[in-house]
Amino acid sequence: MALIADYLVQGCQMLLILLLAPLLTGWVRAVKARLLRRRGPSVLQPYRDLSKLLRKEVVLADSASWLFRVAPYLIFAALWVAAALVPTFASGLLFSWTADLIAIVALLGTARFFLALAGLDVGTSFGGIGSSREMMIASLAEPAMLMMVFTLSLLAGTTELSSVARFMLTAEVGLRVSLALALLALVMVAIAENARIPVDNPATHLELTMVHEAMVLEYSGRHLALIELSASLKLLLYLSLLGCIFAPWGMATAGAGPVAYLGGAAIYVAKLALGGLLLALFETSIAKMRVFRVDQFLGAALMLGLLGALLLFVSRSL
Amino acid sequence: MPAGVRFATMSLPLLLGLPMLLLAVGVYAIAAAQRPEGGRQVYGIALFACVVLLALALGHLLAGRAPTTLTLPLGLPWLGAHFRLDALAAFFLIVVNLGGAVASLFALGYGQHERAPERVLPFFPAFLAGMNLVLLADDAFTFLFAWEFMSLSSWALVMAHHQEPANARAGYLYLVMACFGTLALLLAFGLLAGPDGGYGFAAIRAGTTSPGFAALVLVLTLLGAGSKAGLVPLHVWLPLAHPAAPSHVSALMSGVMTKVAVYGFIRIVFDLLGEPALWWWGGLVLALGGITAVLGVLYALMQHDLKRLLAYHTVENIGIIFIGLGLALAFQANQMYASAALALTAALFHVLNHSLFKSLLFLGTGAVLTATGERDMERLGGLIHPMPWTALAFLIGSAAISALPPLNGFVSEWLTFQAILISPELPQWLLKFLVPAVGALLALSAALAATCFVKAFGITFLGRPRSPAAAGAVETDRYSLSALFVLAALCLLAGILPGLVVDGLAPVVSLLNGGARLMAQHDRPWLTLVPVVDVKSTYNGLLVLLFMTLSGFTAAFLIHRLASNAARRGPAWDCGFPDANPAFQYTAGSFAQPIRRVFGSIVFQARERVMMPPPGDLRPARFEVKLRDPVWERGYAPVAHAVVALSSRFNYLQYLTIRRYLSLVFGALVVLLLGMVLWR
Amino acid sequence: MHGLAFDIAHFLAGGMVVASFLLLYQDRLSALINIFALHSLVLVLAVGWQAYIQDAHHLYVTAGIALIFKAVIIPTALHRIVRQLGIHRTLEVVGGVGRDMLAGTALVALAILVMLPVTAGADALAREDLAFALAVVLLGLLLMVTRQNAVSLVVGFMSLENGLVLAAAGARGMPLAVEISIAFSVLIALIVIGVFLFRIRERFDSVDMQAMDTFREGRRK
Amino acid sequence: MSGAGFVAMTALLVVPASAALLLVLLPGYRLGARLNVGAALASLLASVALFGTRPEANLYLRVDDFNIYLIALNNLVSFTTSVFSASYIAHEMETGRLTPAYLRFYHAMYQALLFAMNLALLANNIGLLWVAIELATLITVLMVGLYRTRAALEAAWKYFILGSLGIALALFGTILVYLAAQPTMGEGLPAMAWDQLLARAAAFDPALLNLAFVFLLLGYGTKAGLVPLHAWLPDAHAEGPTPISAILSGLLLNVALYAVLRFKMLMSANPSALAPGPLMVGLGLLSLLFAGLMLYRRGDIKRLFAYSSIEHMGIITFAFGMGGPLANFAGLLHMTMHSLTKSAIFFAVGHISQVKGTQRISTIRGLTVTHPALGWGLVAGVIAIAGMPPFGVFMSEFLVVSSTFARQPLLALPLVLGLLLAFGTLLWRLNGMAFGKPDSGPAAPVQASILPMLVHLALVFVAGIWLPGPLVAWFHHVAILLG
Repeated sequence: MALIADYLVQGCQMLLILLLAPLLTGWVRAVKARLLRRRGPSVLQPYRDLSKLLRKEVVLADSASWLFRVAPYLIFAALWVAAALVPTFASGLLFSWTADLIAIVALLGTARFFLALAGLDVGTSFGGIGSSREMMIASLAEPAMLMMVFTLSLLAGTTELSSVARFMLTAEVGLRVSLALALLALVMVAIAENARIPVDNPATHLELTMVHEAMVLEYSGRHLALIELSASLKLLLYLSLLGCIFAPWGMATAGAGPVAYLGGAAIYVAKLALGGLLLALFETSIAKMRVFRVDQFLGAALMLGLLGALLLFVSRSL
Repeated sequence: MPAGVRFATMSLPLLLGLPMLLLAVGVYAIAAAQRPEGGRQVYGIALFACVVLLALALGHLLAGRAPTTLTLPLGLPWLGAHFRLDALAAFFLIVVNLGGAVASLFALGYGQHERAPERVLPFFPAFLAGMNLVLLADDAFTFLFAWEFMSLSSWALVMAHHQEPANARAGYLYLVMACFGTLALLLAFGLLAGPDGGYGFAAIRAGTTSPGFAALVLVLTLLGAGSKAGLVPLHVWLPLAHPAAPSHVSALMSGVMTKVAVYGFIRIVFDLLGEPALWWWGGLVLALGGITAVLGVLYALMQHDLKRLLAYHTVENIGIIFIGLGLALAFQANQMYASAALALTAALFHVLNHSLFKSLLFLGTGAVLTATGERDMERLGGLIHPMPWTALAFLIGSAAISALPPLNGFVSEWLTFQAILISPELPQWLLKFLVPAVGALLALSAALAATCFVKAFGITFLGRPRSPAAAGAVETDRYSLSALFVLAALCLLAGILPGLVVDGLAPVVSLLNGGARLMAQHDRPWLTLVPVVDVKSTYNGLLVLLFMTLSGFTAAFLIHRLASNAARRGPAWDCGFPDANPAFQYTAGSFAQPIRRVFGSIVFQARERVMMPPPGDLRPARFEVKLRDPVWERGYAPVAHAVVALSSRFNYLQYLTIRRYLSLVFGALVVLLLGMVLWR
Repeated sequence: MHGLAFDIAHFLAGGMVVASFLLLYQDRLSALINIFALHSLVLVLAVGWQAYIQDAHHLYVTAGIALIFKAVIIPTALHRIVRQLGIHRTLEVVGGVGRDMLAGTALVALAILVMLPVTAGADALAREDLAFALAVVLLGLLLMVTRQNAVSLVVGFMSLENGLVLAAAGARGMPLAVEISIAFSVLIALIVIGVFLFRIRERFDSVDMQAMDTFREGRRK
Repeated sequence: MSGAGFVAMTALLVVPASAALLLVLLPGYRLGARLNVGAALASLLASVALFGTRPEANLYLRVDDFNIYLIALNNLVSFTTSVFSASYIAHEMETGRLTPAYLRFYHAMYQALLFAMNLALLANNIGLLWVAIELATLITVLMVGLYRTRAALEAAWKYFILGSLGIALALFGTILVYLAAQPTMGEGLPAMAWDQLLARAAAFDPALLNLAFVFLLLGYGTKAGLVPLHAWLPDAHAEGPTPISAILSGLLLNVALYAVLRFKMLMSANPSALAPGPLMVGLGLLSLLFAGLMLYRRGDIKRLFAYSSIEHMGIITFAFGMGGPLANFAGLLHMTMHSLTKSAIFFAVGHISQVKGTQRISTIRGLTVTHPALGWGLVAGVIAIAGMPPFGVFMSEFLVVSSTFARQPLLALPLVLGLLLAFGTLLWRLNGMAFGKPDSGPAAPVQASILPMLVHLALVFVAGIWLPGPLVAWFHHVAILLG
């Protein structure tokens, strides 16, 4: 009985993030529009887009291979699983031990790998631009992320997120420089990974500046829908990651019962809203940078992460 | 259990008999090479021998038998040739013969296209035999004998297509570096054996070496085994020699022979040398590993020859393995055996993984080579259409080597990361700084590897064909395909059932680690991988795979059922200007360009020059990239120049007149007489 | 008696050293050859004297061979060669006589330094003889390396060999002395024949590298 | 019992000598070649017979653990070489480089050389030893000059002068040994019979022995081609007929080293004499490094391998200089292996230079394609001589290097450096000759007899894996004597 309940909760979380993801995207867009003094589309616009895309037929390039058709499902699956493994409203769910933070980072890598391949598949120049730039960015963002993971696991003694979250609630954390550095690194990585300004502009229409969009130029219909959904899942993943690591308050523990779960869910949604707001503010307040400034941006992130880890390695012995 | 005992006593002679069989086949091949069915016979027998060896070694390892030894009246007369089968040897026997079996299977098809079979068939079994004998040897002479024999036979295979000057040069460099490595190992054994020549490994284990000598042995072993494994800066021969050989041999050299080198390092440093006396050993190996990993993958990214790219990638993976070994040394030096067990497991696991996916990738390249006759990615492309199965296998291999879950590459790197994460307990300050830095290097190399294989797979198999050869490709034969998919399946299996592999490695680890090993994994719920209990980090490839397939298929099912499943073919959109010409695609060079800008400009002093002719000038614009190899320019070229200069400097001594020669003798006499006078 | 015997042996051995110095001093071929004849003559006397005082009769044979062969045949043959090669005028000395003299003295000193302490065990006679013999050998070598001409090279070698025979004779009761001297005579005969054959190149420093390159391997390659 | 041994021992001398006389008289080079082979075979059988029954030593000749296998090796190699030379000479006749008269002379000299070398090995008398080696020198000088080309004559002349100088120095050393021995041994033959010398060497005047050894080392070292006394060796090898090059490298150098070692035994038997080790180590290293450097610039294939011989003489001298059971064993093994391998290489080289019509390395390419047997034979030979398994040289180099490093690390480093240098330079040359695109040069039809080469390589191969017990026993015994 309890087991079934656990399965249920786990399923709920997977569904929840799937449902929340487009909303988050819409929320961010809406806030940005407001900040730009535009009315902008409704918060629910992404849902409409998705359903429209899903119903349209797919136009495949002649040179597209089976990989091009399989990739969206793979990407979606990898991202959904990754996102579902991040504690959202409750920690220590049934399958939370399936993969730790490193594995989640690697799952993101899997998604990216296939997305980049898909960009190369049709054999167009813009796809190539997108893929190569995406991989360049990733080759710096992923190490930075892992450095942040190091910092956390050195503090919490584990790389498993639920335990990390529980640990961050305890008093022994205190206020640490390393944490601040890690937070900064994670934010920068999140910006880069989600193709947000200043690294990339999700709303651009100028191909030469595109990174993420250039890769998916050839996609249409349901494939595009899946890609879009995966993108918003990724954004959600990073925001909930920030939430569960650096603001784990109000997170229900496993088996705390439906009421606690609901409370946790409400707090989680609030966190997401806040995160989206901050993101929109940040994006509107700065300008996009040249592609070849990105490596400096992310190099800084990497160095911050490394610095945090080093500080901990050293302070551990004191 | 008498049956097991009987097996144990007879297994070693059998194990030894099979390499002998392989040697005999090699001799037979000299005659059979000309006949058309000769190839199939040779490769068939090689396949058989490897499979039997594999089975025997598996039996020995899984049954956890005690080491068995055997002495033949060969080799050094007063010593004899000692052979020994213990867990370590058994594990590496599995790695070697797995690769050997698959390569032979592949060659059953691939070998038919060989231009010069008489230069391949005799040496291929000999190469396999040499590697097996290295693993079984139990005294210094036999070990080095087999080691050098292995180098020699592989050299012959590298020289198989000697008519291309590049290959001949590669072979030359390879053999010289091999000789260098052997001499280094020879010196190491000289120290271990002592002045009165106790060359038996048993005697060496029993004896003790002074700390200074032990450190010297470590350095020499790093030189000897490292040069064979491809540690930076001793790697220069590797990316030249491995691609020069026929592809199934490249697979063996890259996927398996480098592992034999790792075996040599482990055998000497962990087993023969016993307790590491000094913590900085670990630091040294660790730093070398980190540098090797990053430099290797950066080199690889700069290549557009597919086989050379793979060879450079071998360098990277060797670096990862040595990171694990270095951590293990550091832990052992501080008596942290539980942590050392984790690091060792990670390293050995990666040994197995790399042998799997690197062989897979090289064999896939071989299939591409037979289909198109091209190794240069700039002239390939779109191969996924004519050869989808090869593409699928190659894709799995690429994903595995890029450490993507749920495949096996990720598991070993995950274990390595876990080993790094429990290392702040190390007391030495240098290590405290070194370990996280190496961790960053490891993360960097992992990310770059993904980039590298997006490039390798994407440019070779995706897009549109860049040359008629690529356009006219056809799917490869069924032997090759079966070989490819055996490896692909193993990559997946090792990825989703890592716990079983870890349990299989446990005897090896406890052998090298003073009895300490990781806890048993096979009884975990859902076969979850739990390296260390108090660190609650866990990973379960099986479930990850399960969830991904589940979610992917549900999504596909729902969408196709509820939403549209219509699809239409049309020209590529490409923002409104579809380019007819395949030359407009991104090439390997252009794909790597951002990386080249970011990293290459530091490491290789990469310089890009665009020569745009003035208006009215009809010459095409040109784009040039200049890369300089720091290791070669700083390390090797000076030595070569010095030798040439010296030999030219002394060459005049060949042309003196008799009187001068007489005065040489006279001088020698007078000097010696004076010496006599003064000596008294 | 013994004192006298010793003195004479000493005198003769010393005489050979002096003769070697004369050889070093000479810079004209024909004179060089004559001096060599003298050198051999002194050797004959010395060996003969040794034969007498050791009453070792086989040494008389050695002395006889030396007399006939080295004091008579070889010099005449060399004279003919010199005349045939038309190089009987002069031979230049590499460096100069003075330097050779100095070097020679140094070598003699070296020989004595090496020898005297060594043979403390053996009787004085052997010691003196040996020291002088070594000196003669070294001087012969010096002659070989300081002269550029084939003939003088042969002369140098033969004087060296005289020193060896002296040593052999001085070694009390050394067997095979005869055989050895015969063997050496053969050697020398061959060398002389060699000089005959080698009129193609009378001077060893005149090895023109141009020609060398044609049949030896090329230098620059 | 020992009567048979005595017969065999005398046969070793009588057969070649009489064969030499016969060959002088015998016209017709084919018959001569056959008789040459036959005589060599006969003396080979005689040398093998020695294994069965050993004669007891007399004042002039003796057979002991040291020379018994060297004698067998000597006659074996001269037999195989005579087989090789039969086919080689035939081709020289066709190309007209040699005339029947010269061939008659050549065959006679061949047997005479065999006689001289057997005598040197069998000699129990240091004077006799000296005479034999001088004889061998003279004969080889004549054979080196056989072609009568200007180069050949010059090489012969150079060899002659330097060789006779070495001979002279060796004689002086011999006299000194006699003088050292005379006070204890009394006058006369026993004072030169070397087994009796060895028995009582402890009582000799050490200082005199030291001086003697200096002269002997320089004298016989010249014959062994040690740097800086090596100058004659490359040219003599390059310009003479290839069978003679094989004999020179394979046997004569060994004989010279054998002489040096005999005297080294005396030294080590005398406690207060200075250890000859440092001298030999120094000369050995010098030869090794120098030859390694010179190998690189060689353009003539025979001269190349001549320098490689110098290198190996260096290694062997180094090994004996180091001393100790391991190093001495290695040195003895290396002597054997080197003579077998190097002569095999020269067999290959002889035929190669015949089929290619040149000795210039730069014009020899892609042998393994055009002449697989010769090409691979050369490859195997070079691999073997470079000290790689599965050949016997590997074992000796293994022992030398490892035992040296454990005792004198600083000495092992230059040794390893030299080995690597020589290996790299030699292989560089091999790469060009055996591999690469073959040029369409003149490929003269040659009925090459590959058999001798194969026999040698097979022997070296077997030795690399397994050494027969008696040989090992002899090596051990001699190694102990060598101290």
